Amino acid sequence: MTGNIRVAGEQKQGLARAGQIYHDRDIRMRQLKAEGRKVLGYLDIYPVLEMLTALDLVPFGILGDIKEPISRADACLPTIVCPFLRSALDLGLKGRYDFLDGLVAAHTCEVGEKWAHIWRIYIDLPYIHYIDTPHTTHQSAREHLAVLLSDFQGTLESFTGAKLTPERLRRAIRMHNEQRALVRGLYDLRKPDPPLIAGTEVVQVLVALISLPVEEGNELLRQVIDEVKQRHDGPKKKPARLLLWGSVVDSTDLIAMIEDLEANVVMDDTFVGSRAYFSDVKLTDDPLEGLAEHYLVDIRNPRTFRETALDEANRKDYWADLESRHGYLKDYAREWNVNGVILQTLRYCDIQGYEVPGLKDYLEHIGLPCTYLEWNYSQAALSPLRTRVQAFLEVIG
Amino acid sequence: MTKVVIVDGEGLLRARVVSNTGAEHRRLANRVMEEALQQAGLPFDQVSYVVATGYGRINVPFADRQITELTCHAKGVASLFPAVRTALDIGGQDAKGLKIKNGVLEDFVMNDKCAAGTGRFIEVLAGTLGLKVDELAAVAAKSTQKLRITTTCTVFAQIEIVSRLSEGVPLEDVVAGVYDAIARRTVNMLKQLGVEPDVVFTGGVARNAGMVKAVRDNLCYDVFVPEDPLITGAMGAALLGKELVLKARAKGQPILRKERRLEEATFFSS
Amino acid sequence: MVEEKKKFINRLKSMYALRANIDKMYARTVEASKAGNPTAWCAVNWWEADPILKAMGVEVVYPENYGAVCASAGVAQDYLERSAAEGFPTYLCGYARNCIGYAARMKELGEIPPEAPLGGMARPVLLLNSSALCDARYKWFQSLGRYLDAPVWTVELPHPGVKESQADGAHEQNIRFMVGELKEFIAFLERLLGKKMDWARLDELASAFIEVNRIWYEINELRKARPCPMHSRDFWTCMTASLYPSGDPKESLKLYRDLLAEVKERVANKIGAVAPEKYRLLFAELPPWHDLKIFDEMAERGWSFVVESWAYHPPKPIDLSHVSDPLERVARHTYRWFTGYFANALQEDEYMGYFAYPYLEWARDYQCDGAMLHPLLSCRTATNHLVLVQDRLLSKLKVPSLVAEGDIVDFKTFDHPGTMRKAEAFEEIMDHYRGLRRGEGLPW
Amino acid sequence: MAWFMGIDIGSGTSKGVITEDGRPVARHLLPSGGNYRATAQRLREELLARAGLSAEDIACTMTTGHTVNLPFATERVTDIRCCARGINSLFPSVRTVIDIQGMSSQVVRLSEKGQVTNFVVSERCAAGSGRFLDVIANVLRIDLADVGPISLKSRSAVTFTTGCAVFGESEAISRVSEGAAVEDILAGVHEALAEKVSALVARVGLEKDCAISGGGALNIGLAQSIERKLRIKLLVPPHPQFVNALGAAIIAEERSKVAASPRPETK
Ligand SMILES: Nc1ncnc2c1ncn2[C@@H]1O[C@H](COP(=O)(O)OP(=O)(O)O)[C@@H](O)[C@H]1O
Ligand SMILES: Nc1ncnc2c1ncn2[C@@H]1O[C@H](COP(=O)(O)OP(=O)(O)O)[C@@H](O)[C@H]1O
Ligand code: SF4
Ligand code: SF4
Ligand code: SF4
Repeated sequence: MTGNIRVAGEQKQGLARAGQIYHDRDIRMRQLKAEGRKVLGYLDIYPVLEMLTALDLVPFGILGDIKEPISRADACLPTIVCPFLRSALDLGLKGRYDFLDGLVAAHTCEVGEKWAHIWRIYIDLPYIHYIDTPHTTHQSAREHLAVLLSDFQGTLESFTGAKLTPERLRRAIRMHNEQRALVRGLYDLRKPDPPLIAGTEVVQVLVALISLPVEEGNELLRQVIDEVKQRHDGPKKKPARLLLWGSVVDSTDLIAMIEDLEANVVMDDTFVGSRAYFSDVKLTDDPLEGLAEHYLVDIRNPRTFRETALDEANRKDYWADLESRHGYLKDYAREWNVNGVILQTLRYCDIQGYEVPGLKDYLEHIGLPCTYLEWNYSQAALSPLRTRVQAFLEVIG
Repeated sequence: MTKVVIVDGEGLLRARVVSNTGAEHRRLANRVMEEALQQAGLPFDQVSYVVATGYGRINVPFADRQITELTCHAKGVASLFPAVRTALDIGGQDAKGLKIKNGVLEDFVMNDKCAAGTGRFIEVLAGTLGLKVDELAAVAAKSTQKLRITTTCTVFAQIEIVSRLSEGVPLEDVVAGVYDAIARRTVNMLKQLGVEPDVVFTGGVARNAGMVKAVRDNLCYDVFVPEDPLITGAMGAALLGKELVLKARAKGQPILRKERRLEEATFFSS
Repeated sequence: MVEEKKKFINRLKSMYALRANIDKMYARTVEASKAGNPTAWCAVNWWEADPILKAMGVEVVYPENYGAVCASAGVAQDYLERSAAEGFPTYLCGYARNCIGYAARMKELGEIPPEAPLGGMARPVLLLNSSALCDARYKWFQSLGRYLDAPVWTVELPHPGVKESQADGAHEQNIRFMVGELKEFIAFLERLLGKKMDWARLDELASAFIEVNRIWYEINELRKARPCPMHSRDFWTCMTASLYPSGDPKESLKLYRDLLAEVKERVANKIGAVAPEKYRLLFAELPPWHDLKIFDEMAERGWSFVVESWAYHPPKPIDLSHVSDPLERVARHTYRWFTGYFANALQEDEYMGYFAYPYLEWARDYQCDGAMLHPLLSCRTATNHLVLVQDRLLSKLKVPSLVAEGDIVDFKTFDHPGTMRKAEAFEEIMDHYRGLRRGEGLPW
Repeated sequence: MAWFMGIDIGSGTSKGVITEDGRPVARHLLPSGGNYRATAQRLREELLARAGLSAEDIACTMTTGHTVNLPFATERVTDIRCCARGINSLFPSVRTVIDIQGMSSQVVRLSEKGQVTNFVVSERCAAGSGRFLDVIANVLRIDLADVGPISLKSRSAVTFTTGCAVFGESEAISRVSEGAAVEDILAGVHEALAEKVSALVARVGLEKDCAISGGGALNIGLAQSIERKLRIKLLVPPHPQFVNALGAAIIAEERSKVAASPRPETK
C-alpha cells in the first residue's frame, strides 16, 4: 500500500494529502533526507521548534502507535507509566524512527523527562538535547528558560556548524506563528453546525503538520481550508457538539469511536490538538525571551503550575483559582457552541489525572456536562469506552 | 440471560420473560420476544417501540433503538425507587455501579473481563463446594467467623477454599467467606463513585439472600432490593421506549422506527 | 496484627530517639495552629525550603510522611476510598490519595478527623510544593484547593540532563535560578505572613541542616564495611529526621552524632546488622511500609540490606564554608544532592544520572550480591527507572535483581508469600552471578 | 545405596518420584484432592511400593508445590528451583524452560549446572495456565489427552476475547452455538495461551535450548502454538508432569551430600 502512495508525480492535495501523510508519516522525511536535510525528532510541544526551523533542520514529531503492541519497550520502561510514551519508545527501539539525525526533548512531564534519558541510553543519535523547561511561571523561571534556550542554541550551532542569528530566528518565528494562525483558521471551520470538518479529519491534518517542514505544513493547511470551505459532503448535524480535553490524542481512533455515535467533536484541548497553536510567540528584542515567555506562560497546559488566585485575606479563592486555570475552556465552549465535554486521560498520566475533579467542578459550575474517560492507549480499550460515551450522550440527550 | 419486558402507555408491566437459557442461546432473543408477546397477548406490530440494551444490544435485529445498559438500569431502578442515589448491579458476566441523580444516570463504574467480581465467582465456588447456588445462603447464615479469602482469582480461590476446608475450617465459614470476598470487591468498586443513600442492589446476584447480607455488611448502608432484581435493565429500556414515543406524540413528530426482523440475533463479536 | 517473632535484624540503639523526634512534629503543628501560629503542609523538598519555613517560624508537617503513618495505623484504606469517591483516578500516588481523602474528611467535619493518627495534620495556612522528582506533588497540592483555602506555592528545583548539566556555565546558572526562586518564595512568604525574614536565623539553620546531612552521609559510608553495621530498616527510620527536618536541628545533630558513634563501634568490632551476612543487597526504591517485617524474614536467610533508596540519601558532601549567602548555600547543597552522581554517570554513558546511576556506583562500592526492586503501582517516580536499573546492574556488574511489585500505602498489592517464594530461588541466582563476577575478576 | 524422594503437590494432581543417582526409579501421580497431607502420604506409600523400598531406604525427601509441612519431608523448596534441577538432569543443554501447570505458568532460566539464573512466574491470575484449557475441554466434553491432537486439524483458529479462565467457558459455548468447529475453538485456546506464555518468556529472555514441562507439555497443540510464536523448537521431556518432582528429589540428593561433607563457609 505504501508502495502505491510513493509513486512519483502522484502528489495529492489537501485532505487527501493529509490522510496520506497520516498513514505514512515518514514519507516526506525520507525524501528530505535524500535531499541532504537533517531531521530532528522531538516529543510533545515543549521543544522549541522555531530554533530548528531557523537552522534549516526539519522537526519531526515523535508519536506512538496505538495499533502496534508494545513489546521492546518493556525492557526499558515499566508498565505503570504513560502508555503513549511506552509506545513511542517501543517504535524507536523497533527502528520506526531510524531516519532521525537527532532528538530534542523537553520537560513536559516527569515520565517524559525520564523517557528522553532512557531513549539516549538505548538509541544514541548524533545529536540529542534535553531542555529542562521549568514548572512555574515565576520570573526566575522565565529568565532561566531563556538561558536554557541559549544553551540549546549553542549545541544546535555546533551540530549544524551554522550560526543562529536573531534575524533567522525571527523569520522562523513568523513562519511558525503563521502556522498557528492557519490552524486557528482550520478550527474556525468547526464552529458552524454541522462543523465543516470532522474531528477525525482535523487529527489527520495535525498529525501531518508535525510530519512536515513548517512551510510545507502551512501550504497543506491553506489547501485543506480552501477544500473544506468548498465541499458539500462534510460531517452531518448531530445533537452533541463535544469538546475533548486531556492527554495526547495522536490517532483518529478515539474520535472516530465518538463520532460514530451521535456526536461531533468540534473542539479540543490536547496534544496533538489545539494546545500548541492557540497563542503566538511575541517578537521580542531578544527573540529567546519571547520564546521563553511563550512556552512557559502562554501555552495553557496543566503541566505548568500557575500561581494561586487569592482573595483579600490572602486565602485561596477556589472558584477564582479554577477560573484562572481553566477559564479559556469556557471561551472555547462558547465560541464553538459546545454542549458536552469529554475529559480523557491516559492511564498513569499524573499531570492530567490530578486535574480531573477540579475541572469537573469548574465545568459543572459553568453549566457544561462532562464525563471522564481513563484508558490505556490501546484499541482493545475502545469498546468499553464506547459504552461510556454512549451513556454520556444519552445523559446530555 | 435474556429478559424481555413490555410496558403499556402508563408504564404498567404487561409482560415479563426471563429466559434462563445460558450463553448458547443469547442469540435467540426472538424466541423470548415471542413468548413475551404471547404473555401480553399482543401481535408484534402493535408494539410501538423496541429498545435493546445490554452487551448484545447491537445484535438485536428487531430493535428500533439501542440504549446502553447503564442508562436503562438507572431508569429501571429509579422507576422503582425514586430516591435512589447509588445502585449496584451484579450479574453473571459483570458488575456495575451507578450513580443516579433525579432519576438520571450521573456516573458509573464497571468491572468485566475478570470473573472474580461477578456472579460467576459464586457459581464456580459453589460448584467446588458441591452445593447449589440457592443452598448457599442458608449455610452461610450459620457462620460465626467468616473465612478471609486472600486470593482474588476465581481459580486460585477454588484451591484456597479446598485447602482451608482440609485444614478444618467449617463449611459455613467458607461459604460466608465466599460472599464476603465478592461483596468486598464490588463494594470497593462502588465506593469509587462515593456511596450515598438510597442504595439499591439489582441483578441476578441480588436474588441471593446471602449476598444481600454481605453487601449490606460491607457497605454500612441499608440496601434495597427490588422484588424482581433481574429485570431492572429491561424495565428501564421499556420505560425509555415509552417516553420516546410519548414525547414524539406530544410534539406531533413521527416515531422513528427501524425496519424490524423478528429473527435470530447476529454474530456477537464483542 | 501478626505477632512479631524473633528479630533477625540487629537494630541500632540510637535509632529509637530519632524515630521519636519525628512523631512529635504532628503534635507541635496542632498546638501551633491552636495558638494561631502559622502552619504549613509541605512536600519533601530536599532542604531547599525547609530552613526558610523554619526561620519564618512556620510549623511544618509532611503529608508524604503522613501517608506512611496512616498506612501503618490502618486508616489509609478509608482515605484512599474517599479520594476515589472524590473523583481522583486510582492510579495516582498513594500518599496523595491518602492526603486528599484526609483533607476531604477534614473539610466535611470542619476539624481534624477523630480517627487521624498522631493527632492529625492541622489546617495549614500554606501548601508548599516542590517540583523535585515527581509530578504528583505539585499537582496534588494544587488539587487540594477543593478542600483547603491555603494558597499553594511551588519551589522549583532544576532537573538538568546529565550531559546538559556539564555544559559551560550550566552549574552556576542552575544555582542562580534556585537562589532567584528562593528569593521569590521568601517575598511571597513575607507577604502572606506579614512579617520579615530573620536572616541570621536562616543562616544558622542552613548550616545545621547541611551538617546533619554530612554526618548522615558519613554514617552511610561506613555501611560499606563487611559485615554491614546498619540495615536498611534503620536507614528508613533514621532518614526521616534529615528528610522531614523537624524540631530543633541542634537536637537532630546530637542524635546523628550518637548514631555515628554507634555505627563506628560496630565496624570496629565487626558486628553486623545481620549475622551471618550471606548476601548483601541493595533496595530500590520506596519500601513496603506496611510489611517491613519481610526484611526480618529475609535477614533470617542471611540477607543484609546495605544500601537503598537514592532519593532518601544525603548528598555527597562538598565544602560550602566559603559561601556566605545562606540561600546560595542551601541551593548548592540541594543541587549537589540531585546532581552529585552526574559526572561519574556521564563517564559511563549513563544518562539517568539520578535514581538509576547511583545504584551502579553503590552496587560496586557496597559490593552487593543482588538488588531487590519494588515497583509501585501508584508512583511513576520510584518505578520509572527500575527496569533500567535491573538491566544495567546485570549487564555491567553481573548483579541480578529480584522484582516484587507493591505499593507504599495500599497493602493489597504486595504478595508477601509470593515474594518469599521467589526469594528462595533468587539465592541461587545470586550464587550463580557471584561465580560469574569472580570469574571476570570483579572483586566481590 | 541411597534413594531420594521428591513430592510435588499440584493444583490438580500430585506427583512423586524416587531417584537413585539422579535417575528416577519410580514415579506416581494422584489427584491432589482436598487433603494435601493425606495425598502426600498416599503418594509416598505408593512410590515406596513401586520401588520395592521401605521408608528407611529414603535418605531425604523434599516437597514442592502447594506444600504443607509434612512429617516425613526434610524441607520445602520452591518449584522454580525444582523445575531447573529437574530439566537439567534430563536435558543438560537446556537454558530456558517453560513450565505450564494447572493454575499458573512460569519460565525459568538456568545455568549448565542447573542453577536458576532468572525466572518469571504468572501471578494472581490463572489466565495463562492449564486451567483455561481444562475448563474448555470440560464444556466441550473432550478428553484432555485428545485436546492437542484434535486442535491440530484446525484451519482457522477462533479468536478469544477473554483471557479469563472462567469466562473462557461461556465464550466457548457461544462460539459453539455460532457454529465454530471444535478444533478451531481448541486451536484458539492454544493461541491465547501461547500469547500469554510468550509474554512471560519475553520478560526473562529466551536462551536456547528451550524445553517445555508441566502438564501443559502433554498437549501437542499447545506446544506447537508456542513453538510458532517463539519461532523455536521445544524439547519435550518424556514425562513432563514429573519434572518438578524429579527436581525435588535431586535437590534432596544434593542436600544429603552437602550434609555429609563438612559444611563450607558461605562467602
Ligand atoms: N435465585 C438466585 N439465587 C442466587 N443467585 C442467582 C439466582 N438467580 C440468578 N442468580 C445469579 O445471577 C447471575 C445472573 O445474573 P444476571 O443479572 O441475569 O446476569 P447477566 O445479565 O450478566 O447474565 C448468575 O451468576 C446467577 O448465579
Ligand atoms: N493427558 C493430557 N493431555 C494434555 N494435557 C494434559 C494432560 N494431562 C494434564 N494436562 C494439562 O496439564 C495441566 C496440569 O498440569 P500439572 O503440571 O499437573 O499442574 P498442577 O501441578 O498444577 O496440577 C492441566 O491443566 C491440563 O491442561
Ligand atoms: S499523556 Fe501525560 S504522561 Fe503521557 S506524555 Fe503526556 S503529560 Fe506525560
Ligand atoms: S515520589 Fe512517588 S510516592 Fe513520592 S510523592 Fe511523588 S508520586 Fe508520591
Ligand atoms: S484473575 Fe482469575 S477470574 Fe480473574 S481474569 Fe484471571 S483467571 Fe479470570
